Amino acid sequence: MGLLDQKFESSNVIVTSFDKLLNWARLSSLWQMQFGLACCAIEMMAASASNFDMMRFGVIPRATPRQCDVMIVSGTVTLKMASRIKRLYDQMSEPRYVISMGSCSNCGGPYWEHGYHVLKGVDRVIPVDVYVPGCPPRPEALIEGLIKLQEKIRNESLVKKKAV
Amino acid sequence: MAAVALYFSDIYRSLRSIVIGMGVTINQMFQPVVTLQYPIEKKAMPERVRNRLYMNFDDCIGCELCANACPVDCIDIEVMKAPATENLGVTSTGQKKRIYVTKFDIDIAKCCYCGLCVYPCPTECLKMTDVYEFSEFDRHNLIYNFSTMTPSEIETAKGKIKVFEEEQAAKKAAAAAQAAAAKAAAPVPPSSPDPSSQTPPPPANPDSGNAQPNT
Amino acid sequence: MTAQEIHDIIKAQFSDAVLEVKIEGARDPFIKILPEKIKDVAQFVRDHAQMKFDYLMCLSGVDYKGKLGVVYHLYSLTHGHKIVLKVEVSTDTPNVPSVESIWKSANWHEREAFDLFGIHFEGHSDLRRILLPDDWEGHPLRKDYEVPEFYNGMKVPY
Amino acid sequence: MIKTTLDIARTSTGKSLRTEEMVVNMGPQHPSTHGVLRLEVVLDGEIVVDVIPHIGYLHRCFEKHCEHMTSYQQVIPYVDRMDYVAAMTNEMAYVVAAEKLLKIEVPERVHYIRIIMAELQRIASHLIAIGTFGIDMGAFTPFLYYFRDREKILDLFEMTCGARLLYNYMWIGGLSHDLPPQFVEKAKQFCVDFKKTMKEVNDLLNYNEIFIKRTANVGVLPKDLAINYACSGPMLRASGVDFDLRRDDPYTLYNKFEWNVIVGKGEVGVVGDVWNRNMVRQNEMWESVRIIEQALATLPEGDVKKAIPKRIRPTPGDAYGRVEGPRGELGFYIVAEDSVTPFRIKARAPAFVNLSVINEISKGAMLADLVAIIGSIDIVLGEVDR
Amino acid sequence: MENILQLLSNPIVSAVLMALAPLLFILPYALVTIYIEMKMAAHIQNRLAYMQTGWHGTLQPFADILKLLQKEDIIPTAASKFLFILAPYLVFVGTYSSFAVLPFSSAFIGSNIDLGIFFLIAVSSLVVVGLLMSGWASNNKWSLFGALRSAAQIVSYEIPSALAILGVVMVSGTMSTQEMTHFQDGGIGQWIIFGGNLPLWQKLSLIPFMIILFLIYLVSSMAEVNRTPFDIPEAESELVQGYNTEYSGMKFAIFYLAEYANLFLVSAVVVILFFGGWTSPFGTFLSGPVWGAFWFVTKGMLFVCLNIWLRWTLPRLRVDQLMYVSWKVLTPFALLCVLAIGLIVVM
Repeated sequence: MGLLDQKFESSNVIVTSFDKLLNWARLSSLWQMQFGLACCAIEMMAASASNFDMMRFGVIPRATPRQCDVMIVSGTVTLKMASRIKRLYDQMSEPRYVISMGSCSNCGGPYWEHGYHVLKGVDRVIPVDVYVPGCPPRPEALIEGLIKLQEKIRNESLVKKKAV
Repeated sequence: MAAVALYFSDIYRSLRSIVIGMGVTINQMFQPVVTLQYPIEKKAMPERVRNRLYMNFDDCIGCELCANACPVDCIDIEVMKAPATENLGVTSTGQKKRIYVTKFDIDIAKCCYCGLCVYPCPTECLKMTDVYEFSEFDRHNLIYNFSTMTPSEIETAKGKIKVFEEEQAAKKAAAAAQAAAAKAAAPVPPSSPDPSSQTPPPPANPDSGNAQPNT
Repeated sequence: MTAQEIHDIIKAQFSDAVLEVKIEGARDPFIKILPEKIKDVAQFVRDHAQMKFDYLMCLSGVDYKGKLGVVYHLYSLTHGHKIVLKVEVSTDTPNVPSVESIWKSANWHEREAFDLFGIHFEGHSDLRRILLPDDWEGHPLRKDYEVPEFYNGMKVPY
Repeated sequence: MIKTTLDIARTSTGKSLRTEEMVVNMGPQHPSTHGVLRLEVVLDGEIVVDVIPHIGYLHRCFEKHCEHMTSYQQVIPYVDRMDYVAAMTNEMAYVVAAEKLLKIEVPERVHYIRIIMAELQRIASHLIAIGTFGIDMGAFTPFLYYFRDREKILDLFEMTCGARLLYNYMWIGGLSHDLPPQFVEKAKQFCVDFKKTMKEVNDLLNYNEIFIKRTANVGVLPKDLAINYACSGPMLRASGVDFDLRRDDPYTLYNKFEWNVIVGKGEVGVVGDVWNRNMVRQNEMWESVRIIEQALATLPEGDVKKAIPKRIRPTPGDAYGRVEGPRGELGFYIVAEDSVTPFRIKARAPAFVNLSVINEISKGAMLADLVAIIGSIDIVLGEVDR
Repeated sequence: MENILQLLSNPIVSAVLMALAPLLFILPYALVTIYIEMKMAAHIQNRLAYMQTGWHGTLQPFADILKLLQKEDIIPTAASKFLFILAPYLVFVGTYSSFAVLPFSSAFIGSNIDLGIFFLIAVSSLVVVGLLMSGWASNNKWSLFGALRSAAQIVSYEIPSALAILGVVMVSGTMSTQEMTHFQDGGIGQWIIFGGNLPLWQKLSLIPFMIILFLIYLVSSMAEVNRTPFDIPEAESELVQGYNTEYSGMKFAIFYLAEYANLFLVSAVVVILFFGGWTSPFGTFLSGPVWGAFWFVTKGMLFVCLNIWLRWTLPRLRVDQLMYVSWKVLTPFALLCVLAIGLIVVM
């Protein structure tokens, strides 16, 4: 992880407020990985476009996984694509988050039953933080998922040593 | 010479189109923004909007038409035929409930929001709402259990059915014995018009469902 | 040109290749061709001045339960008429001559039919799987296809 | 004689300077592949020597699912998801094929509404196509202008059928809903507003000199090659073939309206280049607006659900129905046996066929041109892989 | 107190302090510019951008930087480690050292050397080395492409930009940036774009050539900072992120910082060369060392905004067209202008 990760033993006022500051930075500058898979990608584009404008939350699409914080898995993950998704996730630098957008990446969606080439849920290859249901979810629903993710980050602690 | 003319006209056209383009963008800069600031302001949803499925369990008669209509099979229903003696109440549309619905799960994560399940429902208990904010940290929370029957209730229901079935069997046996006796007595026995025989009647079929007043 | 006239011309040229024809009552009139002859027929109908079927709309593989079929939907941009050609082969030896050299668009369609049905197109320049990964087993659109339990360590069924 | 670096290199190594071709993998995650297309590009410096497309990263087994449906109606949500940018025209293609199979006649109002929806969808789809094409060219702003206007179309759709992207609106024999009360008014308003944006984007992008320099004479697809590859839609028309299914193989009631087929003329380059493909799309939107305006003005009354069959069980046989989708000829080949389940449905996806030509037209182009060519083909991977 | 003064008077300490001074400008400036760029882009596109952090998202750049600090610093296994680490710093140093010769006001300049503008041309080319290094060391084909394109581009555009500077040097008769600014002191009419403080007929005949030179410099400066329409080294739709594809965390932040610092640098050079540097447009009104700094930064920011405006308007050029513009359009015109200016100045 980054420069400041797990450098402090105990928690005190300074560490806690520092933690809050860092969490604030992380949650308000979630750079999104610019890749789309299927239908949901169009709604993801719509969410980044003028009418919904995810950049209000500091979400900037970046093309390279190295500079991204959040991967929005937007669409059906097929078995052929799954290993690529895994690799992209591995290439992302910590701390990284995953939003699973839409039915398909949640659990295979409409293709769960007979989809011989569909991965039934992206959580089978990478850990997922927030599941946004919908087929495809409205841009607002995606933003709501993002806010959920921000809540999750707000309660994290990066500075303190993790209790093992 | 033509090449020279082309050279200069290229430069001229490039500069001109750049200036025109800059004019368009600067003009747009002073147009009002169109952004909907989502968590603060929300769009009014149109009437027909199709988002999260809602199911009014009180009205469900357990006909399974919605599960059949669903193209992705995300509705999981388990039913038990209630004894004819048991009164399960009526739905708001006035239809008598005859079936215990022990399980009515909608896996909203699989749902494709096509709305095909809404149309065949005879009691209009299934509908698509305008709720779209229901993301979860855990996928299993997206399986919605609509059945209000608790396990103990299911057990009692099972018990009741068992008792009823036994009664029915006994009745039938009695009837059969009677019939045999009657047969022995009379050559032409009257056919027993017992409506609640052991084989359940087919649950409300599509056409009868459509016959309900639903518009 | 009507389907009947097209059939007559083909029949006159390839009397033994035409197996079945259905024009009346069919939604799209079709001519069933002997599989070995399909390439010659295709070449003929494309180059024949009155037919000029220069546009291969669609090439579909079909599993008729026990038999595999290939259906060619042809259209002529010059004359504006269409015809459907069909061939049927057995599941054990599904060999059909490739029409890739006649209509380039058949290239990917035939690869798809090979991928999903296992129909072997003889003379195709690059007959590889197109949609599924190269190490996939089986041909999924056959009616008797069983979904594998695992693929590369990933569980396939729900 | 002055020795050049090359001469020095030659004399020092004893042989000519060796250059090597480089194989670059473009995709499946790449900003300009419009989804999960993977291209294996062989490059000599910046020059493209060979392109090998690999598809199937979004193969969602559409055709297998159709064979498991319990009615023909249930296929429609899956059809929507095939070409998710133009769900309405997909539905249109499917219902045209299914109605041909079932020999259903639908009321006139249904035809009109379908045409309005299909043309609105065509505009929405072209907006994405041109917008993302602009991004490929490095112009980000027109994309957002077009998305802003696309949102208005989506609002119209949402108000009509309740969904923004995947509609399940056209049913076999009819429609799921009649038009809502304010629809006609709002659609008319949209047509008026939209013309302004189109003009603006023409200024900003399509007639921008840099854009023209980037796209004219690039990726030229000759007429005969386009036909042999069975390209369709804007791709075929940009190559100078005057062919549009709406006019030449009419379905529904397109021949009732007055509109033109847009053919690439090669205003700034040669016919069949990337600029023409883009421009055909741009101009088609004007024609779509014309059709919508006419259809709205003469919308007949009627019941849109009258012809919907209660139970669909066709007689055995097969039918191939095709419509002019935004990307080209979209066809469905349906084989039916005596059952409520479709026996086999094959989708003839225009993008699938159009994409197969990429190898031919991108040889010798530069890497940046390759991006332009992909953008101009306007692929939707959901449709390519199905 | 005395100790501190003594320490300050130590030449090494004072040099270090002077060297750090531009950093005090660059860091806040970069944060502000990132904010301005995003907001301007957003409003051009009818949207809002940053809204959630602070009032209208004003704290967003801080959040970005703080977040980048926390990010894992990945060095790919196959990368050439030393060069990979060195590259971003080299890029930043190239830009940063050029700030030494920027006259922020009549009283403040890092180093008022005689060959100021020449130093600037020479040192800012160091950026190329850093970019090449980063592209090569990343062991990524896209990065390599980006680096090579960038090298070709920056080297080509050095020529027209140097020629444009040469024209100005001929008019002002000095290569020192501070002297050049003094030459233009005395209000808007004295700016070099309007011929400087030469006799009237010379001024009038110089104006067209100066405007052309200004455009040439503007275009080539845009190319040197890799911004649209000349952003082919990091062309997102072609090369993913170009040379910085493999960089994450703080190293990427330094690239980011260098890009914005460079943006100000070239804008400042435009201001020094053509628009009077720190001089007030109203002659002696609102002039003085402090006002000078104000004018300098304001004018610089105006050109930064112009750059941003152009970036969000235009598509990107192709690599061969880029070369065409440099060698076949800008260079001949620049040569012509230099020739003409030489004739006018000599006469």
